[in-house]
Amino acid sequence: MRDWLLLLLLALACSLLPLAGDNYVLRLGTIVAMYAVLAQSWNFIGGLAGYPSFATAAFFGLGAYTSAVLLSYGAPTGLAWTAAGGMACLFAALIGGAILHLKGHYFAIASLAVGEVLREVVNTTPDLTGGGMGMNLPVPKLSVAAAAQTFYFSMLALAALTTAAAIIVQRSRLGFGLRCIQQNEDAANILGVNAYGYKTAAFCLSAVFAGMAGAIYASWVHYIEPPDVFDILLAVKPLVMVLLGGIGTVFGPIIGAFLLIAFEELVWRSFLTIHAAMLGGIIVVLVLFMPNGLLALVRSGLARLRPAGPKP
Amino acid sequence: QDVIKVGAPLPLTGALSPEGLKQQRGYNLWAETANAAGGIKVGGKPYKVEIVYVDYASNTPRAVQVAERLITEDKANFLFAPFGSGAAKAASGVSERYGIPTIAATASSREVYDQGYKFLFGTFTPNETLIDPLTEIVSKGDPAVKRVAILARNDLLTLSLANLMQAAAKAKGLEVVMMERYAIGTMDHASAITQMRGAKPDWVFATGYINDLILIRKQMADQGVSPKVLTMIAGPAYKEFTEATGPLAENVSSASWWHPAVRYKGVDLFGTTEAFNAAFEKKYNVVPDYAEASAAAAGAILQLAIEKAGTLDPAKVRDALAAMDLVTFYGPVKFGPTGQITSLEPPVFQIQGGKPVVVFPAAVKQADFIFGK
Amino acid sequence: MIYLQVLANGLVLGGLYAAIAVGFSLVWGVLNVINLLHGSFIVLGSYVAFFAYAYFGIHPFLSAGIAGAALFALGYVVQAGLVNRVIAAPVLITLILTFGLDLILNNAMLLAFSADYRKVNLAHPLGSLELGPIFLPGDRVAAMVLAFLLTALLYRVLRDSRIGRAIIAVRMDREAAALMGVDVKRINAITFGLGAFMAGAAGALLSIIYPISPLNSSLFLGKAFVVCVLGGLGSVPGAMVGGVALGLIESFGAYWLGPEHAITLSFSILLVLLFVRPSGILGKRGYE
Amino acid sequence: MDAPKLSVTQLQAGYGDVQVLWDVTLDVKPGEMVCIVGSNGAGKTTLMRAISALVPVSAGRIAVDGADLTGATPARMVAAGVAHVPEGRRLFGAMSVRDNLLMGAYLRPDKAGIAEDLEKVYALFPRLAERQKQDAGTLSGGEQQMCAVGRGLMARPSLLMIDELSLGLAPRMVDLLADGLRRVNAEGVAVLLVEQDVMNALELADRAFVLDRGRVTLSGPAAALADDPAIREAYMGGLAG
Amino acid sequence: MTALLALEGVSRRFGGLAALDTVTLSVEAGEILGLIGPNGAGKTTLINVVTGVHPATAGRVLLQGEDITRLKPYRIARKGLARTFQIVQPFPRMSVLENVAAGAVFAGAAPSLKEGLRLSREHLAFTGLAQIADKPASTLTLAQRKRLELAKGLAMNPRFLMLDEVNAGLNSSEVDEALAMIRRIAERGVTILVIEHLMKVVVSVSTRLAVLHHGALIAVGTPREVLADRGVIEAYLGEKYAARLAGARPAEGA
Ligand SMILES: Nc1ncnc2c1ncn2[C@@H]1O[C@H](COP(=O)(O)OP(=O)(O)OP(=O)(O)O)[C@@H](O)[C@H]1O
Ligand SMILES: Nc1ncnc2c1ncn2[C@@H]1O[C@H](COP(=O)(O)OP(=O)(O)OP(=O)(O)O)[C@@H](O)[C@H]1O
Ligand SMILES: [Mg+2]
Ligand SMILES: [Mg+2]
Repeated sequence: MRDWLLLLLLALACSLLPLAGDNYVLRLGTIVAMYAVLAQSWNFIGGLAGYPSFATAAFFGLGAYTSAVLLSYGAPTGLAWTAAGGMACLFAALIGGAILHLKGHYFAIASLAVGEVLREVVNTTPDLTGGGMGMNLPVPKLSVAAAAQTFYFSMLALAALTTAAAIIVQRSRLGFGLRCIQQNEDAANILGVNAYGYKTAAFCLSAVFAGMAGAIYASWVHYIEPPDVFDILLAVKPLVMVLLGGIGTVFGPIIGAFLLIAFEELVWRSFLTIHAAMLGGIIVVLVLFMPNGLLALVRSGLARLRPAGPKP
Repeated sequence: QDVIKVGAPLPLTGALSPEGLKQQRGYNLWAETANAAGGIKVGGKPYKVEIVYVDYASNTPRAVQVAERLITEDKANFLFAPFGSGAAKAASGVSERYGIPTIAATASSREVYDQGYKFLFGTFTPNETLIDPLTEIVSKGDPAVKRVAILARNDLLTLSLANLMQAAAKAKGLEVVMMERYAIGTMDHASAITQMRGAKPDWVFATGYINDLILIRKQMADQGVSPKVLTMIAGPAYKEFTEATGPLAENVSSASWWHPAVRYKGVDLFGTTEAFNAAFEKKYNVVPDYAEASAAAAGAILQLAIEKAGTLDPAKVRDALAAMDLVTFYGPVKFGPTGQITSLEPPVFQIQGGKPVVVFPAAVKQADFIFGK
Repeated sequence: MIYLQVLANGLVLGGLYAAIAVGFSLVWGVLNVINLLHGSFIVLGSYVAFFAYAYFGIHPFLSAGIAGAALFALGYVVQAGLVNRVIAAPVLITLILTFGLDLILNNAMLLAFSADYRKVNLAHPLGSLELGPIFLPGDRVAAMVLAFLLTALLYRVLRDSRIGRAIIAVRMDREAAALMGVDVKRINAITFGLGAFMAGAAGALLSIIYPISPLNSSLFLGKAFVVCVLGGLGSVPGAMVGGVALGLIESFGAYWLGPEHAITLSFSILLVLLFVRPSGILGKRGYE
Repeated sequence: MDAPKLSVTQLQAGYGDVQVLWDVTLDVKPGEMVCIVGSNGAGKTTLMRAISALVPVSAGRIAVDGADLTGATPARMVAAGVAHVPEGRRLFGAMSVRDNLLMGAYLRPDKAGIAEDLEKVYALFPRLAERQKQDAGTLSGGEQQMCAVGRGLMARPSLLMIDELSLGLAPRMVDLLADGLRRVNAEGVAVLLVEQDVMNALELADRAFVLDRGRVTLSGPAAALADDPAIREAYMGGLAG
Repeated sequence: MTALLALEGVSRRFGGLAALDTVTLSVEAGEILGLIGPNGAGKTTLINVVTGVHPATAGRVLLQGEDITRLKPYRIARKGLARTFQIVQPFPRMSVLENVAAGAVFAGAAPSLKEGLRLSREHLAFTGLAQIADKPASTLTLAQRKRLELAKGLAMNPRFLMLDEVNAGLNSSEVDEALAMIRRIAERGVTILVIEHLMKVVVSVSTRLAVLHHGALIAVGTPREVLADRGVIEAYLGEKYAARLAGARPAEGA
């Protein structure tokens, strides 16, 4: 119950942003919401099931291109976005069958390779996707402010939806089973957990929202290129965010997304040519000096608000 | 004192950083020269130029984000588009919506300007203006050149050049014996070159970034592929190319939108091309290349438009740009209906004696085109 | 006949890939650290060779040793001072740590050397060797032979020396190794240092082949990844086999399917291999 | 009188906030075989790990041959002559039996001595000689235990600590190992032993300590403890099995 | 009547090694079958084969006549077959209670998470783990972890429970308590397979004994018969133990 309340409050607070900031702030807000979706998505497979997936970029890119292609054939936006999620989900189910039997690093590499292959596939099908030339999407006929708000609220709604899914999953049999798998898959199997089915479900969950985020993103920037939407950073950053905020928790990914984007923005503003190094420095300091610090801090704070998993 | 703010999203880090740094040099030279001359006069009042640089780390989505930030947060009056066609295309959507005049110094693909935008102007002519004179020179110069092999990087500009080359070659009755694309991030071209060797081309046309072209040149030598004509775009215009390939750079031909050997007498703050070259060499100790010149020209053109409009009002400056018809150190400047410059005649050049020399157009020609054996 | 040339291309390329990957594989397999710094280490090695040649005229074949030693020192310090502190944490933590360190190192190199592409232009290149219809690039082949020699040396060290046994023991069971009297932290640092040594030496050798720039680091890293998984983690012969396999795959793939598909092909083969034989061509089973 | 081989005084240790050992005092004299008896969770493993410096010590003192080694590293302890055969054997699974044994001699510089001791271990456990090329991970449980003990001996220790000598071993194997251990002890190596089969342990040892919830509650000659009705009640369940 | 569980000519190979070699064995409902044999004889492998962890390479496994040889482990678990792991397999960062609840929830014994937790408390009380219900499993001692394995198995509400050295590491008096517990489980109608090297356990609790050696069954029968078998003494017990056992024989079944 507390989770739901928190989510509601958070969503309400975020809906007030347009009153407080200009379009650029809204753009930042949209980016935070987008990364919150991606981090939350990654958390299903990476945090709960413990499978270090780098496929987020693949899902995101697939969603972006699916929606872009549909839109270019004149499909309505809502349909295109939904279809993007469906496509990513279907793809995850198929590819999951092939790579979810791998463990640890091997799974990580395989999931990374999936994104690379997809990117190259897009690159080499210029007739459908424009290949290396990229793809234009119709520009919505909206004023600057209206467009900014539309995409902000779309992304925010998706983030809320993803978080709602996370809450539901965390308290369900599925979430419990995933935690078991994460800690000891053999033992989980022997206790009757359909590990393969559960993992696939988690993988699909992590795909569907990431795919939709890609779709919204594509409409938002209305020009996409393979290197942008299959960018490996789209897979790495959500992971850093989840680690920052607290792995396996409901609100950790959101906190992490907010913190990392905020850090990036700050560093980026203040240091022109060394912002990459500064960001690296922040990451190093976080990992070295507060490996549990920030994580545990957030967690213990959350633990007080939220009973973890099936506790009496 | 009052300032005019020009926002410049640049790839100062990441894969495109060499390009970003070049552009920055051009912009800086313009801004310093303008400020040294007392700034830009707008309706009699002098304004200082301030360029707000933001690095977008060679990441297009970031470039778009930066464009919006420069407009809304930094209150830039005008914008220089980010590097290259892809990013310029993506970012121009933002400036269009805010109605901010934007000059793209390094975007040549037609697709960038075909979007029906009113506030975007570009200082590079369309890609075919590079290809057509080349095919003309080669096909006229040596009728024995019949077989063309094309090796292109699978990227917006480089691929577009290769496609144009393929079409132009066919139109001139040449036989395209090989047309291959290589992926971004290819670390080895040996097999493509083996294939090239098998195709026995008279003319090899390769596109890519400077590192690709250095590698391709080296590996062609490794396998003894030495066609009569070797054209590479866009590396040879840069000093790094000749430095890195040494004697192998000899006779490599190329084309670009500008070359320091061109001679124009402009009405802009630099005046003549020679004066610009001299100012650039004084500041940076090197001869400017086309990207650097184009960036400086973007500034000069913006300045002329502002002075003409006599106001900082974006719509008025935009109209001044659209109506512009004059000569700068960079060349004659007149923008077509899409906003892309139409008045330039890009030079063809060739590395001879370790230096790029212009072989076309006739007006600025320094030497004849040399064919290999 | 043309296939012989393609085969030769693949072997030469494979040798370089092996050199790029061997240190990475060692660190990954033994320390269970995915060292994202590896690409930047290679580039740093290239710069050492570049400046050694530019200012002192030292041939990269010689400066490979210098670059290796310099990088060994850097690697040792990085592991002893930083990575060791979180070595027991879950693998994602060390991954993120090296990610952050790489941002710093790469940014530092950009500032120090700029992103401009440079290359060592040898005053006396070895030229091309023509073996009948096959052209072999002399300097490349020589670099490859050197890389193989260095790798063989590393292999002997790991197999037959006391330190080598300790490195392997630490890989299998840190705590048990400590009970044998092994100073685990020092061995970790040495292992990381050896990985960096190989990176530095490979970078020096690459300096005569590839344009040098900090921007190349992610390319090298990507190749190292693929090679490791192809060949099997943590095994020196595995990295060799994986490197050669990748070289051949790319070479024949580029020839048959066109160069734009070479990379797709290598990733597809990687996926298939992961599916049928997750431990790689030479890897030991049951090792994660 | 000689300094004791090992002396542990008022030792406190644990994991994080959980303290496991409370004021443990214990000693092993040169050439002596001592066993520690206690129900599960008493802290026997923790004690051995603390002596080997695998678990940090929060208070107290550990000395070997009179020299204070509190807070040393595991390597220091090995160098001081203390070898530890850990719970669960912890062999290097993908290494050969021979390499495992050589790892035991990691800190020793004397090549000749190592070769000699290798032969000694093979003589003690002929089965290991037969299997010296085999990967240790593929040995049966009993052979693994022999290998673990052999590895401990390869350090040429003056004190050998063995945690759970017989865990998971077939009865016949236990006999073989016990015989081996007696011979080693007879050559002057002090032994500190943890063993759940209390009767077996007291049969082997000269002296015994009883550990209960992290504290030493009883100590004395093994034979005397074996006859102590309280001990029989608590640890042998009336009947030996 | 068909046996509860029947192995028909079951073999399991690992590369060149036959860890199980054409084993034919049946387990009747209600019995406690002891399984012994030297280290590496194939005892654990037998459990792995039955539970689908390492499916048989030849032969069939029947559960009340139904062929389960090729079923996935989780399906077999849901059919009421539970096991413990010799190398214990807890969920390390979950509490003891949650560990047990997982057994109840996923094997189908509890309809909901909540019900699973309630049931688990009972099992913890039964196995004597109630005081440490909220400790993370990673902090337990080896013996406690083995007990936890048992509790997880029980929570699955099995028909057939396979115990792989759950009593190793217990001293003699602790073993006595454990024996009582096993008997009580059997009284609830659960059929049990015990693997143990502690003769005290095997002798006192088994209604029947089977001996594996090099993957093959070398003896099956009452404990008395089997332990007197020369082959078993040579391969497994050793003379000293045989002697000890002979002395202790009267205690059998006490
Ligand atoms: N890693 C750990 N973290 C926290 N507590 C631990 C850890 N390991 C052991 N403990 C606790 O320390 C106490 C003593 O454990 P120890 O393993 O030393 O007992 P033991 O006497 O060896 O028992 P056994 O006979 O079962 O091996 C137990 O209460 C246990 O729960
Ligand atoms: N996954 C596996 N891969 C290869 N060999 C295996 C595997 N599992 C078991 N073995 C081998 O099969 C044989 C039987 O092993 P198993 O674990 O069944 O023995 P066990 O009778 O349970 O012995 P112990 O009493 O020591 O537990 C052993 O030689 C073992 O090395
Ligand atoms: Mg213990
Ligand atoms: Mg077993």
